[in-house]
Amino acid sequence: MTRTHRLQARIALSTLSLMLTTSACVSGSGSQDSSDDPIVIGVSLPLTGDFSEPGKGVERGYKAWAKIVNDKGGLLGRKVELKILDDQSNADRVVSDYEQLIGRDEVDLVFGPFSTRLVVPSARVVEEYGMLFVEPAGAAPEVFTQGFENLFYAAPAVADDHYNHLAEYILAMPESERPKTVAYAAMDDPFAQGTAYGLKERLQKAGIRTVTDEVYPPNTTDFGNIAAKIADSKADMVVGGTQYQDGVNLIVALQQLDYQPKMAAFSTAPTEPEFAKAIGNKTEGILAPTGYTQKADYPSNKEFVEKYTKQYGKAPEEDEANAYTTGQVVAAAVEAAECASQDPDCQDKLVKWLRGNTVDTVVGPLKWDDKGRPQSAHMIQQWVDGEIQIVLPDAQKEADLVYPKPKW
Amino acid sequence: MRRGSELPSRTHGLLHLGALLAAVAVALSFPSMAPSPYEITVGIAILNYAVLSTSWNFVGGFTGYISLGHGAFAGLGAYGTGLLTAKAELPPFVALFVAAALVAVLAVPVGYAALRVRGASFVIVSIALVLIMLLVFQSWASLTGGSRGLVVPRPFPGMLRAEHHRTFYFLFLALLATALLSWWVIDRSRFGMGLKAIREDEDKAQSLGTPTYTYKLVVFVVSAAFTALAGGLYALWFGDLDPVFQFSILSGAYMVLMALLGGVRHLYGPLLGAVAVGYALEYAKVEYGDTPLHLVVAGLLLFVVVMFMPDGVIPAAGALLARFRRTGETSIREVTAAELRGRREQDDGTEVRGSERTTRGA
Amino acid sequence: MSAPQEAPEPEREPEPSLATAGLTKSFGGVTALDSATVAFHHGKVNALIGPNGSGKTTFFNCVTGMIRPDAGRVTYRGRDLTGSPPHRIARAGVGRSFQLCRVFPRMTVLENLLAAVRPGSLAGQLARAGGRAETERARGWLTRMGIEHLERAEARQLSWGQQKLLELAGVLMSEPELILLDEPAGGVNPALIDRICDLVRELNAEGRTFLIVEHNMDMVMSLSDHVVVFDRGRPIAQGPPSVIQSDERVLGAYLGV
Amino acid sequence: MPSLSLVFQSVVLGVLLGGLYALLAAGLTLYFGVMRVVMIAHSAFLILAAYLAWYAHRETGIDPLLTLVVTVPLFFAAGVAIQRLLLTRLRPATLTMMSVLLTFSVALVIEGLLGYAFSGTQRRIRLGYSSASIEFFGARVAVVKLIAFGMAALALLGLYVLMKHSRFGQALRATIQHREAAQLLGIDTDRIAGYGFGLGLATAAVGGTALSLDTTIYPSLHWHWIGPLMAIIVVGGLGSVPGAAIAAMTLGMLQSLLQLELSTTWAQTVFYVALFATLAVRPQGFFGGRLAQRF
Repeated sequence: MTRTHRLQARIALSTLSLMLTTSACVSGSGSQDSSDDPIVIGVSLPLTGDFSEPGKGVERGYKAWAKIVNDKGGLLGRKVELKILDDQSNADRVVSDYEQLIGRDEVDLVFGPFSTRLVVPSARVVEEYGMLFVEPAGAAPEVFTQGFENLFYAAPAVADDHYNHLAEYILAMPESERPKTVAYAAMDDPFAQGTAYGLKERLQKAGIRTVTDEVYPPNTTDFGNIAAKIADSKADMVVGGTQYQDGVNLIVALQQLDYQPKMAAFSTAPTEPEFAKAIGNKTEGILAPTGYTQKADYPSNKEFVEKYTKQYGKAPEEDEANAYTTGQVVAAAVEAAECASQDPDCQDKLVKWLRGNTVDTVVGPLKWDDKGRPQSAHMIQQWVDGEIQIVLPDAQKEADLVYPKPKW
Repeated sequence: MRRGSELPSRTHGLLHLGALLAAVAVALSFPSMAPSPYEITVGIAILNYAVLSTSWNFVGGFTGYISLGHGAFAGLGAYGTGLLTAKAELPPFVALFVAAALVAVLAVPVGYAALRVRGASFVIVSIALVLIMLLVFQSWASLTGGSRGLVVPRPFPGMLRAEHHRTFYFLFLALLATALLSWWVIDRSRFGMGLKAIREDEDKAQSLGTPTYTYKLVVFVVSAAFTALAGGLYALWFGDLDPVFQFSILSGAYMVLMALLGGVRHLYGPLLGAVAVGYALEYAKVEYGDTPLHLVVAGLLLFVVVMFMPDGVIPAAGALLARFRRTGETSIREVTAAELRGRREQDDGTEVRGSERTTRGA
Repeated sequence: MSAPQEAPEPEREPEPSLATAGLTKSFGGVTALDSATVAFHHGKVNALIGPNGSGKTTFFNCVTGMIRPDAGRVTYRGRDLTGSPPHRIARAGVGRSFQLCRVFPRMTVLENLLAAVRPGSLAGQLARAGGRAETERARGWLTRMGIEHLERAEARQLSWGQQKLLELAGVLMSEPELILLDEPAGGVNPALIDRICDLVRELNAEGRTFLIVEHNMDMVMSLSDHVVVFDRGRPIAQGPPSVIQSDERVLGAYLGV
Repeated sequence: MPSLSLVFQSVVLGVLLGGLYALLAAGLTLYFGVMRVVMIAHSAFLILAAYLAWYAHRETGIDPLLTLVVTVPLFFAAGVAIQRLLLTRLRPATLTMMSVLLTFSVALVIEGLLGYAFSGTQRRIRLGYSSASIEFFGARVAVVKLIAFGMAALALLGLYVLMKHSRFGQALRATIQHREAAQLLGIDTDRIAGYGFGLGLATAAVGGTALSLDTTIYPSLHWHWIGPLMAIIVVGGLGSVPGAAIAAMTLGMLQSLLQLELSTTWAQTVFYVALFATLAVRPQGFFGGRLAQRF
């Protein structure tokens, strides 16, 4: 047993030295503010793990924003510099990332992460350090009911409002022509469910019957049973609260059953560039809400699309645009408040300014209510003649909404 | 065990005590040495790992039963504490202990199903437990909030974040100390001797009169309760719960990896493993951020530990040390070829005996 | 069924120790124990012999609770133990060794013995293992086996023979009245066999009953007071060694006639 | 109340799903039978095979079914290698526990490497006949699901014939039932155990290809397969291939029917409810082999 004892002593010692190294190693940097230093902006993004694909899109949007700003001379005469950490799509990590960015790296500003699931915990950290939190991805209703005072969502509308234009369109139809029954299927995810249930609430209120309402976990890969239930209900309309791949799978499963609704709306998936190929080009008549279009003629959008395309060799999508919008919103506040630092007064000024002003962005002019909800609406797009085109609202439409939809 | 009572000299005991005191001193002064709250959160994360893997080691270390599902108990402790605070409006720290007690109660039927039969079924049940809890907590959204998550009210409203971290650092430290102390008490007790006998040879232990099933069940429940306490404390500290993160097989696997790496037969093994793995994770994140290779690294590490040093680094280091010392231990061995053969048969024979084992109720 | 030999009765009726009635166990289609009814004598050295596959080990496992019989009863000194779990049977005073010696390989020799101590109360459970009294008792047994100098070695470092002695010491530490030994001479050199025989005699003289399964006929015949012969899962003969040695059925069973 | 046609549709879907479960559970049972090993990495190899099929299809456009020509022998060899090079080196006394950790680590490595190579994005093979279906007594059955079921059924049939009617099969069954007895009969049980492992992993190759035809794949998907599969082999009785197949069909069907009334998530719990019920009531399994008794 002698050996065991000596060993335990050794272990205790090595533990000690390890802990010392930890503290020695993680201390270190820490910068003094001066007007020549770049403005450092901290971000945590899911660059690996379940949300890595959209996470990388958001990263590209942020980087494009920083490049465009720096090419024009920076903010307040200072260059901007992004410090991006990977949170591995994990809530523990996202919180420790923002702790690190704010506490150890002493960044001047922060941008939000991706995915509603990660927005709420990270918003809490940032809120408790009293910093402005503009985020590109937390659209679910829960984000805005936590009592955050420094949070702003940098997109046209929260999830529940995505289908507002479509709901108005349906309710404006003569009652005999309206779809009378609807089948809903939504992924168990605050954002995806939010979009479908926002529409459901409005349609139900108008007396349009819900005949099926399915919620499936994000890991669902086989949609045979869900599709069977929807097809069996023979609903006039199907609404999918979907992300990308589950939307594709659901549509393919519905097509396998030869289910032909008069109207079919799915969030996110139909606006992705890969969509048409993924479902074998049987896209006719599928509807989808979108917060962004490359064709929008807001002045900053033309610049964004052009420079982004030059930088990345392809046009930006919604994730990129929302990230870019976040940058624009923060930049507007910084220029108005003429400061960018962790100093509570400065952060306070930034928040106050955004509360009371409208910001012009690539998704149009944005203003927020006192909970940080943006006050605009999403456009509705439809696949018409093999191309996705804006059909609602009338002011922006590129084509007429086709109803009832042709067979797929 | 009569560890220490017959040492040729007392110096080793003193050295041990001194090192322990020094470690405690460092642990206690760490928050005031930390340059920013971030370092304290890293400290908390590592302490949390240490409590979890030490709790795991009540089952893994003593009985040799490897549970991959302890993440479920941590998640249940977290959700239990969160729900009791948020919905039943219990005071946070009352909720913490009530939740741990409830998890302990739940561990009884789980243990009943898992431990009644030996070996493989235990592992299967432990993994299944995580997966089923994930499904239940996702589906039962009206109670748990489902994928929208659950917000746990702050136990100390109005406390500044840095102060909040500091407080929880000491709470975690206290929990770790309690867990280590409990492990130590069991380790040197007759109960612990019985458990270790189960680890070595369950049939043999039972034939000597140890009520193996009861012993396993008791220690399983104790382990679950400590794990739930760690999970609950984490919930109070962290504030946001999401089933996907609370009920993850990976977190259970990390507990195993840490304990195994440090050495399951030693009091400080899991703690050491937690410090090493926790520190490595943090370091890897800061240095090599954004590749999914951390899974590969964790997998390879587990692989190396299982294949080459199943007793952990402490005995591996000890063996290395012994090789330098070259003590006269070989003199005990007087093995003949026939005896070697016999021993090999003995090993193979495990299966024969296994084939005649039966399931045993309480 | 059970056809006990009309062996010459001993002067006094022996007190029954372990006894079974109609004990049956089959694995799949193979019947390992076929309604075995047998009784052993208290205070004596009993032996159980029979060809390979005659059900001896299954019998051991059934009476010690390691496997549950399909039918039949097991009693020990009149107390019904059928279906009891092994630790209850151990606590009733029945200790056993295993066919291929089993010790706790990664525990020290002393710990191997301390693990056999059975605390009663909760406080006793949590009390420190290896108190003065039980350590002294453990050392007593180690000394008796002649392996006291190895007390702090891990059991796996011991030689095969030493492990056999350690296993016996462990069983004795659990204070059994009846000790079941499964092939105590298996794989052991002649000197050690003599040693084990001496130990059995001494311990028997001190009042412990033995039931030994053994292939070494010299050992069985020299050591035992009462021999039971198994074939195809049931006893075919029983009696003192002298009678068994000349029993035709026994010879038949062994030679496969 | 769901309509009759919907119930029938669900039964058909349940059978199709159960077939795949049966094949994969058969593999898991083989490992357990020959080595008493719970092979956690089974489903990780399943996903690996699906990725290989997807990758080959994306790069060259060949039909995913053709990848079987490569993956089946490859996986067989990998199975033999895992058994011979890794598992036999573990200490017999702790084999059951340590093998779980070992195969767990293999699963982690596979998942990590897949994530590294192909990112976490969900993938799906696009086939010309992806959305085609045929009518079957009023139920609509997707062609791809039928093909997947057909593959599973053929592979299971092949396994059955191999185990029942070949010398190797006899040796394998003997090894599963009683290793020592098999050794006494002159069977080289080490070699047989290696082949048994290879065979088990080959089922993952077939299953993975079948899976890739109709569903999305992503690196961490294997966790959602291993749970149900482990439940199936316990319910079916550890070590019994027919038991596993029956349990797979039953539970697959139950899951499909439960989805009529419950949400997808609740329906998935049927596997675990069955698992716990089995262990509490009848630990040796319901259809099963005598093997389970011993553990």
